[in-house]
Amino acid sequence: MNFSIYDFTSFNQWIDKFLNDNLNPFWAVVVELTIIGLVVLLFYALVGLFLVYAERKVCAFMQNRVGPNRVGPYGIFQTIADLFKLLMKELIHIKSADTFLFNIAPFIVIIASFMAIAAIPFAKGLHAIDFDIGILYVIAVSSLGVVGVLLAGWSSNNKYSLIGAMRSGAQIVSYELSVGLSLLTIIVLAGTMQFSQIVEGQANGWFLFKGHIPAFVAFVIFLIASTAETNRGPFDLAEAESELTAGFHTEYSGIKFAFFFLAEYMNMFIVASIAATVFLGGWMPFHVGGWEGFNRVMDFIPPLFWYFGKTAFIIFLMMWFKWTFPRLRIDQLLTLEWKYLLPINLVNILIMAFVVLMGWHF
Amino acid sequence: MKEGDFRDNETLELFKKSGGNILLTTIDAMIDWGRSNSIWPLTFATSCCGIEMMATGASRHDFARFGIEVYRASPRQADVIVVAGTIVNKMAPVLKRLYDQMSDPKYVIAMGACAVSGGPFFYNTYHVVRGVDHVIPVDVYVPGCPPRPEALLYGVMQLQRKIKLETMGDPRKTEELTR
Amino acid sequence: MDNATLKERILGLVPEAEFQENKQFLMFVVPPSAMHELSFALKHEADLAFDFLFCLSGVDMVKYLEVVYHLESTTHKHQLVLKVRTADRENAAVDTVCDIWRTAEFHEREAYDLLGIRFNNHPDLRRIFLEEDWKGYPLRKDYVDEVNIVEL
Amino acid sequence: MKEVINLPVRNIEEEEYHINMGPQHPSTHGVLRLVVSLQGEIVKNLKPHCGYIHRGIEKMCEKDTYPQIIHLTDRMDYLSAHINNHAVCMLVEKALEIDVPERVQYIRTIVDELNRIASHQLWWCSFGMDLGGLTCFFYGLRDREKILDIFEESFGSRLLHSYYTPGGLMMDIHKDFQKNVKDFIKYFRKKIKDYDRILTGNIIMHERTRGVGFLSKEDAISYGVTGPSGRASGFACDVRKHHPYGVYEKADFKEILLPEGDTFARYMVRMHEMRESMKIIEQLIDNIPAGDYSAKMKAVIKLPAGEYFQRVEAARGELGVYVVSDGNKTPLRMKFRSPNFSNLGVLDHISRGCKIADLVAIGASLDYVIPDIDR
Repeated sequence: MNFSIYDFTSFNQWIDKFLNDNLNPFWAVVVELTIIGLVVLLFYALVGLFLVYAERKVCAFMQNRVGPNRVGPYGIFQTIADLFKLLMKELIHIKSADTFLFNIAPFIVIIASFMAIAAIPFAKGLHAIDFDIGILYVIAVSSLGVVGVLLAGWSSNNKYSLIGAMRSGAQIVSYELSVGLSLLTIIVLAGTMQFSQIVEGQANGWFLFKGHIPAFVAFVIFLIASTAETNRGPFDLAEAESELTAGFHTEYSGIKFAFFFLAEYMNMFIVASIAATVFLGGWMPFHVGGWEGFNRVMDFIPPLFWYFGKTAFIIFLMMWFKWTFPRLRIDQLLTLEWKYLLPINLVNILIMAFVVLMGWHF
Repeated sequence: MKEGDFRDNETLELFKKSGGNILLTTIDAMIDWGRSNSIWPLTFATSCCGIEMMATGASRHDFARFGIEVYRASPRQADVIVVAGTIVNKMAPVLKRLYDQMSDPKYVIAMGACAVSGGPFFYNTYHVVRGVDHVIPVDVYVPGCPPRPEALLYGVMQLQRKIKLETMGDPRKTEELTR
Repeated sequence: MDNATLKERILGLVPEAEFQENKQFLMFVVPPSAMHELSFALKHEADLAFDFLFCLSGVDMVKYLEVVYHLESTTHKHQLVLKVRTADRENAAVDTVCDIWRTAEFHEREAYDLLGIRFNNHPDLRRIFLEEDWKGYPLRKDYVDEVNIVEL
Repeated sequence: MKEVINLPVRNIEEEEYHINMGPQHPSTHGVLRLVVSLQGEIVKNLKPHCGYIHRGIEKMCEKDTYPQIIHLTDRMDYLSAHINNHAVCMLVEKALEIDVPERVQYIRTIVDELNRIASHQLWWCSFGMDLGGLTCFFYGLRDREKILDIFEESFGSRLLHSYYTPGGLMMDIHKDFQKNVKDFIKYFRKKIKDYDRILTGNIIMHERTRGVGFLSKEDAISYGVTGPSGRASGFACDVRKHHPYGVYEKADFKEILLPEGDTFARYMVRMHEMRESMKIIEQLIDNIPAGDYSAKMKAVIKLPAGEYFQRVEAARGELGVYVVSDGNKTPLRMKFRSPNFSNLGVLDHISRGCKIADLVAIGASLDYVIPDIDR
């Protein structure tokens, strides 16, 4: 029995063995599922709270302010105070709204982001489930969220909400293509859709560096498209505060609004993790093929640290976009996707396939 | 500002001394802590005071420090409505409606002379509501024409102080006591 | 065009216009019936070309109501003030000029709202500041409002 | 035989719906209400509804003396408070034929220009915010605080100063005024480059504003659109140039005229104007002559019977003050030709056929201050 922070496989096997020794197989599975559920839920809440705090501090930093600093040291308990407040706030029922859909919409949004977390590998052996079609699963599940957004906008019976939801629908349907195609570029290179194998494939260099220019182009497109897919600035047309007051969640209050708020940050975390995993090697330390000594030194840093470092870097990039750029207009947004990103992407895949066929990659 | 400075009278805290159930008071303390440290204002300004409210939110004064960062444009998600500027007869029903649209608990800060009493537009005019408390209940009055950002910050601190006295059993107790 | 020739020119267009002394502007009182025609000429004749209406105000002079038009030509840089008077306080009505200077549309609505001067042929003559059901015209000298006004 | 039901044919392409922007809406900068008819996201037409902050200032003026009126003008266009004061003061001085000391003229001109810069800074913040770039908001307000510091030191107030009185000034400038102003100019010359970097050169900003909300020169004149918005359409309407007051004749500055007439031109005019204002201040700040800070005035100011009109160039356009006096200490009628009121009239004309997002950008570029519209 040896646990290490470099490999969680033995730890998982130990738990599995312990449960199977003491319970019958059915109950062992039930207990395992419960544990995973609780851990993911806890992780979800913690990451959400931390990201909200991080965003406030990052935007304060960019705007020459200090940000929250009264609630706990450096204001770290600020988001917890927000959470308490939102939990205790009145939930307004709107007479003219479609009550059932109105109530269910925030849950759809949050479940979609919740499900996507399951497939993400945080470290060796540390993932809820390792699908052989992991990437397909994550793309499929994360785009479910738009159903919630559309329902929220439609059922609120508010014109601002409806415009916001329609914009969001058009936006996600379009940008989903770019997200999928840019990931497909890497799948061509990796030859697999399974997250664990993609990560293993980067043991002697991240795909961003291995795949020549096509991988880099795919990375940039993925960053743009995923920022758009999470409805964050400069693509936050669905909320568009200066145009549509609060967009699709104009009529939501209290904890239901908090769900939308949290889901936005979790979606950001999910796309950042995918980008980190697919392009930057996930938990795989920075390796250069052939430099054994260097690779050893890098291996010394725990994989969890690598993983969260990369994700945080991409999240910081996305926050940087949001606080720097003005917002696009809806037609420009769609022009950008259909006239620029999509054709570039298609050509990019062809080039990548050619590179892989000729074996030009590293 | 040190705590003692904005707590220049003890009246409010005296009310809390009456005691209560240990479970309820603990939960009260938690909820009040959350509420008082996360007051999201509504993006609402009618005139000059609005500019000072913007200045309060900006780099130098930065009331995000107190957790008042997230300006919500939708009244459903806001906690406090800072009435910054004159309210006229045509605006009064709109303001009332905005207040009704907000979800409980909701607070009102009357910022500036116009919102407190009509201010410079008290006499000889036909279209001004003389004090926003004719329309909606006000928690904190911030005088000045317009009040300095520091004054608004002080007002917000007083509101936080007031929220900390709320109890679950009788949420409006503070209001009665301080009346 | 200097003020002397401009005066001749205006009097040539509307002989019944009444000249008024003023230090700052060349000022005429024009009969209401001639106003629209004169405005059209002022804007469109090349040597006059008064294309910029920089102020339109309604005034209650107790004996009569007055609409004052401040005009400027952006090409010739000369200025002119026209006045139209109406003694009828109940149904004060003047021809609109908002088909000639578009800015007049809002200013005329304001004059209607606060002074109760109606403008014939105005496309959208509603109250602009006050509620539709407001009684009376507040800028008139005989306006009383016991409820809202606190006299000092 | 089945009964044929004739349903009315609905042409969805042509159906419109209305949304209310305001009175409480982040992009209307106050309590303006726009009833917008939309077809999808395209604006068919819009009707502005004003009056949500109509305080009856013109009625109050009829009961107030002239020194009292000055305090009311502060509260019309609070972002160019000094310039509004200047209009009323000059009007009274002109009517009473008072010669104002040279020192006062210089100080007034400099303070006006500082006020114009402060106002344009605030416009820049809100423009950026309306386009969705929230960081602009904080950059602009950060630099505005520097001007407010100068104001506060000399005039004792941040926003509404009532610093000018008929015949002169309320008090003399602070001894550090000149030094602080020069420091500010030096500081702001550096910072305005940041403005260009964050917004002017941004490709999204160009996409959002170029060719949006076109206003031709003829329409600008006909609708009476003055100030930076008018000059962006090539309408030479700068009162400082064409009807000079203060000591603008002694300063060398350009009237910024751009021919494009779109939102981006309106943006650029204001950006250039901030630089021109700094140029004016730099030329004047070292030459403030010594002397009194006010002319001798009677205790009660009574304007001779007659009519007076004074035009000044406020930050948003031409402010006209029209007074009919009957010889009393209060005016018979006081009318303010406020720049925003005329500028608002053109909004419907230039925003037809735009998207909602464009409407917000156009509104931001016209830079309206609602209390100035409603008075």
